[in-house]
Amino acid sequence: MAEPLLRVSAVTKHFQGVEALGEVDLDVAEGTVHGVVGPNGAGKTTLLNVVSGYVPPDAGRVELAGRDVTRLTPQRRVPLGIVRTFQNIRLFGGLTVLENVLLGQHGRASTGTRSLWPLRSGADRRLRAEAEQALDVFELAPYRGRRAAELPYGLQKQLEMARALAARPKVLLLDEPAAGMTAEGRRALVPRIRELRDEGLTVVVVEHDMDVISNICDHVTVLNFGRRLTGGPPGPVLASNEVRTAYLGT
Amino acid sequence: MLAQQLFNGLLLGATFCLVALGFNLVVGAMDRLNFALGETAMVSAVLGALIMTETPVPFPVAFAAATAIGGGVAVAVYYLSFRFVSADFPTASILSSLGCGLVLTAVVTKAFGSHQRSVPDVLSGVRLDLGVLTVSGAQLVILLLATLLTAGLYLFLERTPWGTAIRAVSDDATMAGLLGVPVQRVILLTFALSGVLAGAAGLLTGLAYHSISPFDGFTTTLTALMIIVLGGLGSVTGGVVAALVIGLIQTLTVAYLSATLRDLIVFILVGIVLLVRPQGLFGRNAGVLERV
Amino acid sequence: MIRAGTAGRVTAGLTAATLVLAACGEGSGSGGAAVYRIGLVTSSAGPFASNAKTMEAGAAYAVKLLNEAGGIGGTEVELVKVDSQNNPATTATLIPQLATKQKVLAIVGPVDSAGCEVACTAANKLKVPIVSPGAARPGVLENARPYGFTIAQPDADNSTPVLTKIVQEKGLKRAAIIGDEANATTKAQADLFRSVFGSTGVQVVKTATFKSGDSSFASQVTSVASAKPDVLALAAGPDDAGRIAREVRSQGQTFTLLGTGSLQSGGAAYVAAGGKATEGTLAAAQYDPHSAAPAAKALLDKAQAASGQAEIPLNFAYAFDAVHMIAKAIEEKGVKSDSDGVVKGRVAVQEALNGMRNHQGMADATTFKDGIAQRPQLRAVVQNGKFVIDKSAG
Amino acid sequence: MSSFTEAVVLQVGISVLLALGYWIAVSTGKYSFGHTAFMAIGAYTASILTLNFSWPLPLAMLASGAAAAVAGALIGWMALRLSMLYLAIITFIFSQLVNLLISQWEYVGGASGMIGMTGTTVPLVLGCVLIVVAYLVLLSRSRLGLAYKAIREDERAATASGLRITRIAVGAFATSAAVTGVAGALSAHQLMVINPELFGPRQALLIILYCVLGGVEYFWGAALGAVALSLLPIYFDWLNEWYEIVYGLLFVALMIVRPQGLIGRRGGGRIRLPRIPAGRERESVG
Repeated sequence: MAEPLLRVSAVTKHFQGVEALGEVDLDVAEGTVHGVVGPNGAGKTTLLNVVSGYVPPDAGRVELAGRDVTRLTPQRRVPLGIVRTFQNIRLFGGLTVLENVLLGQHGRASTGTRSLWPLRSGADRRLRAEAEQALDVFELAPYRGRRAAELPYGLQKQLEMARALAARPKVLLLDEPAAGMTAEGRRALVPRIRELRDEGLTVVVVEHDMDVISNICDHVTVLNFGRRLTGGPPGPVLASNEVRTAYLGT
Repeated sequence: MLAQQLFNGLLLGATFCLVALGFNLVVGAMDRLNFALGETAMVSAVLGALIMTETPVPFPVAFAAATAIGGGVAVAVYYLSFRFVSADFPTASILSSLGCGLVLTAVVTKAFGSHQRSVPDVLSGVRLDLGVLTVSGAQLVILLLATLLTAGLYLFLERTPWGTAIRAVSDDATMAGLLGVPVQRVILLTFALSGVLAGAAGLLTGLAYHSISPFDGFTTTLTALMIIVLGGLGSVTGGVVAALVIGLIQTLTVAYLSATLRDLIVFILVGIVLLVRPQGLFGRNAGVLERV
Repeated sequence: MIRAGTAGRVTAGLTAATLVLAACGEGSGSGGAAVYRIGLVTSSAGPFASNAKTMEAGAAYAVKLLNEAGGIGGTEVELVKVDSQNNPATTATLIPQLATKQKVLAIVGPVDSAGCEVACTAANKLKVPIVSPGAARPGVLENARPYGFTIAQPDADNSTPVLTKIVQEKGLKRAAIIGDEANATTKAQADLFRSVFGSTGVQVVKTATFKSGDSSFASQVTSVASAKPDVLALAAGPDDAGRIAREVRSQGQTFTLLGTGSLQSGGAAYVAAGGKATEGTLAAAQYDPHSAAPAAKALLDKAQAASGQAEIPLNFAYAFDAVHMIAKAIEEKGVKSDSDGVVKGRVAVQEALNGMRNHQGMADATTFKDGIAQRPQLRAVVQNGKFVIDKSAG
Repeated sequence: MSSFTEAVVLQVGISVLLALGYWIAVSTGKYSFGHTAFMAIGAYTASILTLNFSWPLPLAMLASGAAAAVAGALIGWMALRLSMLYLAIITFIFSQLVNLLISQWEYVGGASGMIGMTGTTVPLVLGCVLIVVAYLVLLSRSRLGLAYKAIREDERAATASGLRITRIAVGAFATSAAVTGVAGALSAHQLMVINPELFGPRQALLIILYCVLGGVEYFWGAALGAVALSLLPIYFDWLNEWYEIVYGLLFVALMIVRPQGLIGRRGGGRIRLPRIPAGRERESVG
């Protein structure tokens, strides 16, 4: 395997004395979909928080394409290419669907005095067209002027992903993308993520739905009690005894 | 002299303590601030003093009346500024209660004029000479009543079903509601209690200061705010300790430095606490546990 | 969504609406009527609301008397009242309103120094004579001359000789001063006391500070008491001074309390706040509510009968005199009551006020010197719940 | 134009400037209770420059805007990560500090303040209002304005979108302080008198009321609030001692009927401001 795009090495994190992560390693190769699974409280979300910068680790490193990003704040990681979604959706509820996507592009848009130029002017025309296109892709076009909070849950999830993708990430971190979705929504999710991977995007996904995991992942890492239990291709790993024991409890 | 000054500070702290506790109760129950509480205290004190000067009733009756007035005003403020004001806009009830405060001040000014009202002394013949300090009758009354009320509140919250209900609502109103706690009535009770405390504080402060001004309300609210921020929002113990600390600091600043610096020192202290330890001296580790 | 255009339109609309409203106000004043208009700036909010009310009553009573006597040369006087709500920005707008919309010849008020500073400066700029019946902060007319006047004389000039005399007569040796350093008026009072004590060789053993309006005085009085003075000088507003007196006596202290003329001016409030504890307080004074001077006595007696008050407050008498001095100026110069002559009339009133000598009014004799009234120098003591002028010591 | 019309326009214009300046900070969801500090800094800076150094007023206004902006950036950088209540308290404390320093500084007259500043004219005030309105029109249609709204809506979602919220919010706060400072300079040169008392909690509250009465969603809501509240005492002074009572009740009634202010939409979106007891945001911003 070539040099991984995202490398997490020996990350440890304690919350008030309780170990949430213990020396966890994670290597994600470019252009793959990497699943992180494990029972509740295994540290999956904390790992995602460490990678995206919301939680500073007590020890360990996070590297993106060889660059150490461990000490960067979340907003500095976005322009570098680490973008995430949240388990409980975080949209700009009072803003319109289109505005949400435009905000996703923020890191790529011009800053300084240029940021005062009207959104419809030439400088932003390209980005704006791109945002409109993203709305088409995610079937959000009919709602573009509606406030995000008014959308049904499934569409809000779509919108959050559209906003994340608007930042043109190198690594997309998805926190339980299928949670709360209808069966139909879940089915639509699988080809979409595959498509993104085929376009060259690297995806790290935390998910409970094993169907989704086994359908989209090239590689899975299993966490239990904050430790890395095992890892490898989804089929054999998920079938292993270790993992079954961890999930079913002992 | 130091002993006397320390006692002065303790006394000041004891009166602060009552308003701060009232303020804290509402913060706990609703996560909202009642900015009319200082004016509630002022109105109770003005009417209490009026009862003391105009009628022959003994002080305990006037005191009881002041607490009842405080409770009533607080309940009225609840209906005007909280019950029917949307919680979606955090500024709404703040402004609304500030508006109530303005109305209370204006009504008192209109009815009784803008001058300070004198509060008659109680037990004016009594003077305890303890060597290093002397204690007047009024000071004894203030200390006694403030201690009684604080202890009473503590017991009420800890030992009675209604107290438990208040604590449950302040912990998690939604959950408490699901468990069958009549949340609206508990909140109403909380407001009434906060008003009673404010009313008591108003009249006791009046006794300590010898008079009450219709413009005292905002200062009272401000001091209470500083106290609960210092002690930690929602923390009863923190509130009591912070009230005493601020009372002592204010008194000692005035005695040994300058009154001009009095508020400033308190402000700087609170500012530093906010920037360094935003949960207050006794607050729980608020905010740290929120998972992303 | 991003709303283009709306914002601009609304802003333009707002600007237009403001201008229209402002313009509407302009023409509506009935400037042509044959009356003499005198403006009155009062404030129904803030700590001076009560003083303002007293002033209002005094001015209204003066106008009533004038009109009952047939007005000024047969023309009635009308008092045009505006309320500043104790807000300086509002005051700054109300003065031009009185000047342009109401076309007043002169203005009475505001009663407090802070309000007068803004109002008098604004009126002076518009060349409208303005007489404050109460502003006594030093330098209050600094930018308000020649059109600004105040009937209250600042303590520094009025009280110093009297206080010096009191200190010498009483043989005081050790003094303490209590004052608010962050308030211009009380700071000036404290400075006055310091200079009086300095010139008489009294040792200042303690200086205590407080903040106006909001504190317990226990701590300050404890500090003062520990320095064992034989006099405590009160550089405080009357309300605060009353509370200090209460605290002093409730701590069992017996030293003399001493105040400036301002304390006597607010005597009613001082005694109301301090009660029995104020008995025996000595102060300088510039106004005698029971004056023996024939002109003053006649007016005071009549006002007492009319208002039912046993004692006419200072602001009432000063406002009364302010109105009468303006009326006298109008009469002296033969000012016309039509609106065209108003600009000339104001100049004439200003000149007459500046030249007025020994106006005998409700508050004895008043002469303006650089806009500031020169008032009698009296001495007062609290007896039986009120300040009494000590006539023996003139 | 008569001097009364002029005075009304000046007062309304300055109030509108104050409201617009405050709105810039509010548009990022940051409520300050100490904007009078910036007003005071602006007023005193300009007054010192015009009185003691004979600068022309427009130049002095630029300087006062700059001084206020520096102060705004400083306090913003320290305090903007705090939750709503704490931010309000810290800014209030800051304004009290400024007030105290001014009242102890003899060079600017201490408690008696400064006197004799003139030069505020209608064109100057209207010019300033126009410049600020133009800026705000531009802002509300631009990506920066969108970023402000995003921060107001949800700071965490904003960081997830790569918005450098500290930098943006501090920038907004400094801009807001600058406008407020200029308004302070204009106000000083209109009133001709300044003293520390003018910049107390009462004025701070008034600025907030302008914004919240009009509604914080659009800047012209704030402007409308300022116009209404500054005309109210001029045209309703006949209410006399009923004025403050009516004024207070007006707010009580308005907050029940239209908690979002006169202009603005009700409910719908989760207008998420931090819960009061929330501590400091956990992520290290900036």
